[in-house]
Amino acid sequence: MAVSVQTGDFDIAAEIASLTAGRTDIGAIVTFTGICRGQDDGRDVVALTLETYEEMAVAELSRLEEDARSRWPLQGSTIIHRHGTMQPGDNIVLVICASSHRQAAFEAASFLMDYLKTRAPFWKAEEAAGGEKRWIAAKAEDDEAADRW
Amino acid sequence: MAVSVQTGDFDIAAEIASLTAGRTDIGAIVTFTGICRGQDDGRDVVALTLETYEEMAVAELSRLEEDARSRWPLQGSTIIHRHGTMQPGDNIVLVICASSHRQAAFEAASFLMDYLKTRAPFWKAEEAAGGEKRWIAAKAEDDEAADRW
Amino acid sequence: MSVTIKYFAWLRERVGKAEEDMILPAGVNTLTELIAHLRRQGEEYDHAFATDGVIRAALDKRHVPLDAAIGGAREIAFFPPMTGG
Amino acid sequence: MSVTIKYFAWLRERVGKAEEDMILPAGVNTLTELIAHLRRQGEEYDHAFATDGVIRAALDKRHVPLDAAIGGAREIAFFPPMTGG
Repeated sequence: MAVSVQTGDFDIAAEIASLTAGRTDIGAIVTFTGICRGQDDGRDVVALTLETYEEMAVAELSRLEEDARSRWPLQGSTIIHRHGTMQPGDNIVLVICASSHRQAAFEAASFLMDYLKTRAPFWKAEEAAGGEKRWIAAKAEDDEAADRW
Repeated sequence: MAVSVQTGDFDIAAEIASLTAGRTDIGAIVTFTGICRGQDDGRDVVALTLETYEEMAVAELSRLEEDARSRWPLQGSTIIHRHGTMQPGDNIVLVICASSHRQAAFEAASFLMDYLKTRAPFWKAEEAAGGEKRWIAAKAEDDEAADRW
Repeated sequence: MSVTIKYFAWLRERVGKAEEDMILPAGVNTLTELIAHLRRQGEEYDHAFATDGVIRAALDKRHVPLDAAIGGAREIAFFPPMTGG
Repeated sequence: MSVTIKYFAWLRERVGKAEEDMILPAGVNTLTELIAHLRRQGEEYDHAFATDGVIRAALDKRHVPLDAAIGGAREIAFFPPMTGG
């Protein structure tokens, strides 16, 4: 039950530890980490800038988390989304779902990522090797992925 | 591309780092961690002992990993399964799948866990609070989960 | 009634500002009507909102369709489809 | 031909040993035939293998059905359904 929109990096091990500390009822933890890639559609990317509508992002991610927790029996969840400028290899987003059973943890994490992609107010601008900057277009496949839930 | 059957604990952050070191083509990492629970079917569990057929476990996990890599475009994967005696809260199993895209990473990790449950030669014996030890029965739902792939 | 209008990503770049305060004129009840009003305020607005069917909106930090009534909302946001994650 | 037979989990406990070497008698060509042969070796074996339809097997570290021919396998393993993960 934690949502954070931040410029700094995150520490997966620390985030898992804070979900599990002192508990023995969690049987399954699924994490998803989204990472900035150095190539996109065949172009070399030197930097990625994420713009956000921060107050809404926090509100929307919290609503998504509540939604996930109403659909699956989760014992804990964490969503961290970074904004600002990142280099290839840098972490962008972290989702963690903890449950007694693996299927719930897998499905909830996958659901959160699908919904986050289409509903959380973040916009990516890629800077190519030549210095050209372009806003990344939304993908139809992301809408379809969210529609399956 | 790493499989380990071991008695010691694992370090998720270190395992992720070793998959991603020096690479900028990975966009998505999914991890699954299975943890020893303190309650099972309403009974209090004080310890869990995992027996293994170690040489076959390594061979079978390697075959499962190859299978996953033939079905999904993975840039890396790790499977670590512990054996020996564990307490509630202890890690049991770790699966990591790295891919350019999230769907492949989610599906491959879920596939590996489903298959691992029904094919990797490990057997769990639970020790209840009163000292009674019992072998855990295989679950029909695990066979069904593996059958969906 | 004064509202704050926020713009994000390429919409912000085209409009040339991140936000502005505005007294909604009479006759502007929905976001579609607000967009029509904005497009008459200058070429930069007209260009920013020219891509029909792409613009998304939020009222007080909640997604809403463009035909939503603005009602008593204090903060209106316009932005392109989201590309986070 | 001498083979090593391994037992795991409650099968190991019931048989009372983790492994044994054995010269396969004439007429034992499949795992089903081997099980029938083992069950005649004593009550502990008979009890261990009594739960029909549950026992799994591997030949040289690969899963095989019980009607599989043993062929030239050097290592035979019997065990209950797996419960790892």
